[in-house]
Amino acid sequence: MSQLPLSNDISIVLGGEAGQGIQTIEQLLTKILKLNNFYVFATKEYMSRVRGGSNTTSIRVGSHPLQAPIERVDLLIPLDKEVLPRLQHRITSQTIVAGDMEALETNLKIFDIPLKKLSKELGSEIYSNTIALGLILSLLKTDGQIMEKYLGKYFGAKGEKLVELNIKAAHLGFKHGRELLENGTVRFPELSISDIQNDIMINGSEAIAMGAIAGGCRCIASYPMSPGTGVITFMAKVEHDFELIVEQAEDEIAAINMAIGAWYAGARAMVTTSGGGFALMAEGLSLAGMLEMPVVIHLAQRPGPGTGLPTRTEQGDLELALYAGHGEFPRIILAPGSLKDAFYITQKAFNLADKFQVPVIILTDQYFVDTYYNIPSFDLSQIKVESCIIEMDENYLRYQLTDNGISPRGIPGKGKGLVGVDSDEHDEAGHITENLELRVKMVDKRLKKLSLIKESAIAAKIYGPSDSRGFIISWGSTNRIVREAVKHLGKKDLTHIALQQVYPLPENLRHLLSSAKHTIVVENNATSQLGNLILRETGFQIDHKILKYNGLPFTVEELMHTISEKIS
Amino acid sequence: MSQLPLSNDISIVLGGEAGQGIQTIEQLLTKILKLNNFYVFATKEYMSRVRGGSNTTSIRVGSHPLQAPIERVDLLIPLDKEVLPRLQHRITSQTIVAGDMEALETNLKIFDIPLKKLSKELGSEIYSNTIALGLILSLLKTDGQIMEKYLGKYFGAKGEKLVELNIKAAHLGFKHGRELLENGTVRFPELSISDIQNDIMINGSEAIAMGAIAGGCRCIASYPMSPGTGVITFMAKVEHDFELIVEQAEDEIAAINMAIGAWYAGARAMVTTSGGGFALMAEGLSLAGMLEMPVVIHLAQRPGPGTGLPTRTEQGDLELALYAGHGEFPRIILAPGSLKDAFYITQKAFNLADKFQVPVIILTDQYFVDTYYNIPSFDLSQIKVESCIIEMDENYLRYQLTDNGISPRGIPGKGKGLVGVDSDEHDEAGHITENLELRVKMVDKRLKKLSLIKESAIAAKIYGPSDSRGFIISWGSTNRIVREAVKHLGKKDLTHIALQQVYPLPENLRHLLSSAKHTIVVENNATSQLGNLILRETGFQIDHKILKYNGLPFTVEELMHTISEKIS
Amino acid sequence: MNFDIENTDIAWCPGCGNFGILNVLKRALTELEINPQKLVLVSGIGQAAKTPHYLRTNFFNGLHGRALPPATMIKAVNPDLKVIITSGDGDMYGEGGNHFIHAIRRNPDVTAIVHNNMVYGLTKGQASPTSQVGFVTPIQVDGVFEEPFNPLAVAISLNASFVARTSIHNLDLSLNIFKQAIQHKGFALVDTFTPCISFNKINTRKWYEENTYVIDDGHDPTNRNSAFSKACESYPWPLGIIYKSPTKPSFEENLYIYQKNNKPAINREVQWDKLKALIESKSV
Amino acid sequence: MNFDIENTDIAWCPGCGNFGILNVLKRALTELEINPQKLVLVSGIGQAAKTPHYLRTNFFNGLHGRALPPATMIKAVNPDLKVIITSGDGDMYGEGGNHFIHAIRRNPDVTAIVHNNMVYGLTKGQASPTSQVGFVTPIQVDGVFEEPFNPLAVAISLNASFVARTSIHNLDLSLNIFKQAIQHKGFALVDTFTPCISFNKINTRKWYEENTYVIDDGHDPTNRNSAFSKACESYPWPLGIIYKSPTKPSFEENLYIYQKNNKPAINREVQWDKLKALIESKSV
Ligand SMILES: Cc1ncc(C[n+]2csc(CCOP(=O)(O)OP(=O)(O)O)c2C)c(N)n1
Ligand SMILES: Cc1ncc(C[n+]2csc(CCOP(=O)(O)OP(=O)(O)O)c2C)c(N)n1
Ligand code: SF4
Ligand code: SF4
Ligand SMILES: [Mg+2]
Ligand SMILES: [Mg+2]
Repeated sequence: MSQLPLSNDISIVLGGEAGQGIQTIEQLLTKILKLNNFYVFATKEYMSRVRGGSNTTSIRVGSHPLQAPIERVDLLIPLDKEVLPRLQHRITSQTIVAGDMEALETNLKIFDIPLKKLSKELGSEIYSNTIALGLILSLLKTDGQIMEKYLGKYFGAKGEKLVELNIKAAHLGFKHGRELLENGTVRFPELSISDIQNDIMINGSEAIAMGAIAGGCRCIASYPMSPGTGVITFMAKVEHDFELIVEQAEDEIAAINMAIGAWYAGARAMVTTSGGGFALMAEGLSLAGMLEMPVVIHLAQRPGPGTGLPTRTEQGDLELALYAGHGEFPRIILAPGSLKDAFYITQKAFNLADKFQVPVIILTDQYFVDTYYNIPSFDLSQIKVESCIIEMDENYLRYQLTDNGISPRGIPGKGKGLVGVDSDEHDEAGHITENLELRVKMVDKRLKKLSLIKESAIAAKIYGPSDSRGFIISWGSTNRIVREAVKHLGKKDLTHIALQQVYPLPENLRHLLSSAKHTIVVENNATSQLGNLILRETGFQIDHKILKYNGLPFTVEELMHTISEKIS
Repeated sequence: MSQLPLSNDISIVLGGEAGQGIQTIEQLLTKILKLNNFYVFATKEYMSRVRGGSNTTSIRVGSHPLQAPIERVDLLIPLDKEVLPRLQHRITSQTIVAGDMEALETNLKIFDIPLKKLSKELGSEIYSNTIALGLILSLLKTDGQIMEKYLGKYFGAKGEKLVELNIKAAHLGFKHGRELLENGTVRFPELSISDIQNDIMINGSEAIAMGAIAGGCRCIASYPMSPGTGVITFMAKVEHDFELIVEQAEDEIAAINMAIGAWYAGARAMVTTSGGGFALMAEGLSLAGMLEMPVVIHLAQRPGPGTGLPTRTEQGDLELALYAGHGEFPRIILAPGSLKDAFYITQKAFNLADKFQVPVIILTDQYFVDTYYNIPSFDLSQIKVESCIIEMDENYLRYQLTDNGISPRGIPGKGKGLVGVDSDEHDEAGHITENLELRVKMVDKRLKKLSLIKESAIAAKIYGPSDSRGFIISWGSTNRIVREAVKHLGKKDLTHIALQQVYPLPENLRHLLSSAKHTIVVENNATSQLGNLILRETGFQIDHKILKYNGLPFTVEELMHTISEKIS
Repeated sequence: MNFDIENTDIAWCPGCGNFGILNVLKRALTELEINPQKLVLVSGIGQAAKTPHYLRTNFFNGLHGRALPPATMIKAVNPDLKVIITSGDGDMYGEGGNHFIHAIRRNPDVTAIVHNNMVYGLTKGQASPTSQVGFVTPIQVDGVFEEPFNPLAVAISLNASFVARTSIHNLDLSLNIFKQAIQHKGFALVDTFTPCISFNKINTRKWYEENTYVIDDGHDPTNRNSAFSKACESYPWPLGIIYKSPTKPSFEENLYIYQKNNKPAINREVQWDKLKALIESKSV
Repeated sequence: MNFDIENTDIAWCPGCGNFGILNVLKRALTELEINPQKLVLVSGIGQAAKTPHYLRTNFFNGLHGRALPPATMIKAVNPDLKVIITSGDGDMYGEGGNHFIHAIRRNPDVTAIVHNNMVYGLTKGQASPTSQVGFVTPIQVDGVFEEPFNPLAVAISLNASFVARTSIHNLDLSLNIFKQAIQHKGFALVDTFTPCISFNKINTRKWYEENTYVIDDGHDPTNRNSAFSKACESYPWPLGIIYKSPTKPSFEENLYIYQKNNKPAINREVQWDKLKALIESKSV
């Protein structure tokens, strides 16, 4: 695959075994780069094992916002001998590989940095990583002071001795880097800096979790499942501050039923899971449909079927999200495309659930939750918790038949009424009924809400004119990757439609499609589930499908390539 | 609603509380009518309670095959005072109502048959039902001898005394009937008879269960859930004769996993359930997809969402069946339209599952499983158990990559090989893999099977010319009702397409649609799930939808009416 | 306190033991002066699970087998509510078996009244986990052969905080036990024998009368070993409070949010300042 | 019998207790002369559940929590196979809790070896049902407070037919118990303590050594009450065969099809004549 030429960003890849500490270098590196006022983007791919295996983190550093992975590797730091063979297809003559030649057992031409030896000189092998860190930071011409300061802070808790040795190690690497720069063997473009002092750096899980907290979420019940677990873990970490109830359920069935119970009693609640766990929640989803109970579900997709590839990515559960649960009832499916949007959309998910009394599913995936980059801090002044809970009077009826299908929602103990909810078909008071005329009214009531929901669908982002010859459509995590690819391609007649709500489809998508000529859909799955949905919902048949399902996200270059093919 | 005029069939409705013995009269009546060489059709609607409530059985008797319910009631026998108000909308001036005026507390003009009083004269109230039976049989001008003989057989086991009294009771009713006939107050058309001596009379559950046995099913594991339970109950009844393993699982999750285990080890197996139970099986369905393990699932639909209306009917789980389970894998969905087809299609389901190593879902519904009528006996010579299990050699690989995606299936202990299956993505030997190129090959392998599956899809039944102006499309249990309605309408330019396989859609449907002008879909649900599927799969947009979702099946008259409206 | 509800068409068979349970429950609630507005009855699906429809109070009638998870969380987010579960033997020990185990481990302050009729009533007579060996049904045509589920023994093995059995033929005992269970802090299980007159012709009211006895004061419900051996008794089956584990904190008490402050979770608000600080902390 | 498999990249952390279990299992199978072609290893998902990939035999590696239902039916349709389940504590007692209960009630002739490391290993360190009180994890930030699940006590309360515990630091005991469990007819549970060196820094190999003891011959495993009290012991935890219920028929033996004839179900054919007769019987 042809690679995006080196422009004003530099791509660094760290590779090694699980447990070898790449995560530490990654964290230090990205933080320090950001402190240097560079834009940073990091994404990882890893095997399903706790130790060993071969994992990589790809980091982009640049002078403008970066939000997508690329194929090109400018600087590769392999910490283990598996890395080089695995990344072979991404290494070109332009790639700088620096590492411990002895440990890597390679005969590729690489810059030998005897990490182990140098580290031992400091008294132990554990400083190898910090040396590598220093090396990278110097090759990127960052400020040694900032590095030193941050290392001091980071290792501070572990004692002065460690701080000192790590700083020494970093400077050792820094020195090696400077030599490479000075003798001209390594030459990266000069990156200009911007003031991104106040930018925050978070990953997808954190964006979702913070959005949930901002959405008034008070309770999360879940069963661990990669890649959904990050959200509950983050919420557990901050549960004291935010007075959350964080409960690990015995299984996913319990989790969804707990969350529904919490909403019934008046607390906003969510669950987080992956495809297999969500499949187990299908009956509970239908329960929420029948009870007209709000509930928010974060579904972080991974490749299936079955256990599939637990630590990889895929957009393969859209149809499951769309149709899970028996019987007919409305739902909302959101799919944030950027970290910023993930925060606001998750926040909004709670308000939507509350307003329409339906389940709201937030679809992300492993790529999305594990990826991070810097973005401006969130503006809390533009959001609020819009609770629709009412104070009940004596004659309160939970399922009162209303014009728009929405019945005011009371909670037990608030006011004089009583709240009865029932999974059987029920009357207005929530009591079981076999009156078949009432059945029809209740079905109509539930389904009627869909038209209101449609009206408030989150509009797709449109990049380009609405009368383009070509439209390229993407959803969720793939949006930013397509965005960058399309930008680089620079075709005038190509408009990108980036969906952040996949069901019901937003009006602006329908509108654009009504005059579209040439369409391409890009999806991280094998069967084009969004394409199918668009066809089903609008009758519009997509011309071309760009699909990927090997467990990895798209890269910018790959998309530039395949998109060019499809539009030529 | 206008009613179908009385032609050569008579419609009888029995109504009463649960536990009042309508089931007994129904059984006796339909059997005796069949022995009189009349065609018989019976369907019931009942409340979700063991005693009390108000239930009805509708029986059609005629001189030609009857396979659909009608609105018209020619003879109504209410055994309880709830019946008349509930059936009010179906009673016309033509309807003959006969019953115990005192018990019914009605002021409708009815033929008073003092059942209770007459019965008491025989020594007990329990003979009321038999008196009513005799009454009906005489109004239909059946043979008293046949009645007598059958009653003798039926009550035989309970002792001579009871036989005698019941025969006496029946004759009492018979006499009353004859009086009504003789004084000309009741006049039904003369029904001609056919030789249907060898016809069998079964309901939907029995057709499915017998089809499964004929399909080589050796094991059924299920958790009770109406209306799916009938199939396992029938299989339990005959388990000794057919050497079946019939297991009530602790929940539906166990059931599907047990069935998958049975297939793995070499026994054909099935589960039977309804929507809520099927929702719980979604993860297991995905497991079957990943393991490429055959499995047969009978999903008898009832109105949802949630617990819904447990004893009513709906075609509301098509989309659930289509998309349940995370990840992407092929499946087959069958929806028999007649009892005859239910037997052959279920039999075939096991061969299809075995051949393609995919889950096969048989979609029926409460209406279908509880309805019975007479049909010619099955021809066992045209079916066989086509097992695809091979004897393994030493180098056996369960997931050998082949051209058509199907890997020969071995079972443990048969031959020299070993059988490894894994819900993770796996290599050819079934071992867990994280090789992402192999991942792609395995996805392609699994999905590739879909084209073979498409080729062997069961063709839709086509009634009418292929170049009609109008096409009316139905699926599953609704087929026969639409069939009769269309027949009565007698429009030349209207062709009926009756689907018995809904996924993948058969070629002949695609073909017909490619030139279709005016299309109507008829479905027993609120959102037109088949219409959506057709749009998604063929891009063809159905013009009109006739939908019903009050928990009852369509009736012939109702369809004649709505279809006329749509085509006029 | 009036828990009566008007114009209700009760779907149970005349003579069903569930009527007795309903009445005793109403009486217990009335005598304990529980406010219907602060009470939530939670149930799954089955004949027993219809109980909440026949009382005037808040109710959550969820899915078959799934009464405990919502009940646990209803109580957790609003500890001011009284939460009582009415469930069947299939609902609680069959489909709901996993929640039964883990709810006991959590020990939420809720009361579970299990209408144990040793059969699946609503679905017309299949075996339940508590059906006795030999019980013949339309599915178990040769009779049940699985070891019957002994809810008391299992609950004791999980160190449940309150484990009792009653039989609805004994109304006084039932009232007494219901009241104690409702007042108990923590998870209280009351396995309640009750006849299903339509589908269980073996374990009838008479059978329960003849095959149960009320345990006497000699039994020490705080001794786990002797409680276990009591729980394993059968023919006759013991009735009474079999086990009470030494005061255990409830699930809600263990939750961090209630440690300093007992304001129900539902009345708490987003901590905007802390959130702002949290977000900003991500800038380094 | 050679159960070794070549070229396998074992995904466990170096030093994980699972290696010990794998080796002891291989040795037990070899010593018992079990034919790999007639053996099926069944597992769910988790680190423990990967075991079947590291032996040369048939295997069914299904879903998380769902090892027992397929195992039960594999054995039922072909009793000629030996069926062994390798599962984790989360797999078996958490997600799979309901199957655990009901499989014990059925008593299929299978052996369940539970790698009990008191933690969720594969998903990186959350509490499992057997995690001890106070165990701090990324989700249980204030430490576990739920009553730990005691698999032995629960199994005994369900009258399981064979209940044992071993700890992999004691290889001889483990071998001995594995062998007895595999030879036992009926459901055999072997809860096996094993260290997760990556995520459980409390219950280490050393901890297991210090906090367990091997029960002596004085213990009568056929006495349910004393077995229960033994099972409830902790600090130190007893190792050995805790309970064996008096010979109970297995699930397969109870099935009607094997009552007269032990031909495996998989070798039986459609009874066409009987089917014809059945169909024809519907003509009246
Ligand atoms: C998922 C699911 N499976 C099965 C059913 C059908 N079902 C309803 S109630 C019931 C069992 C009822 O038995 P029990 O809980 O003992 O209550 P009872 O009617 O005896 O009071 C079953 C199997 C269901 N509603 N949902
Ligand atoms: C339905 C479902 N939920 C969750 C998971 C994620 N998951 C995989 S293994 C596991 C727990 C592992 O713990 P344990 O069973 O104790 O095994 P260990 O790894 O400790 O050996 C979980 C939660 C899954 N695969 N499927
Ligand atoms: S079927 Fe049994 S449990 Fe149900 S209402 Fe009737 S008697 Fe009661
Ligand atoms: S994480 Fe724990 S259980 Fe898993 S392999 Fe490593 S040490 Fe073993
Ligand atoms: Mg019951
Ligand atoms: Mg574990």
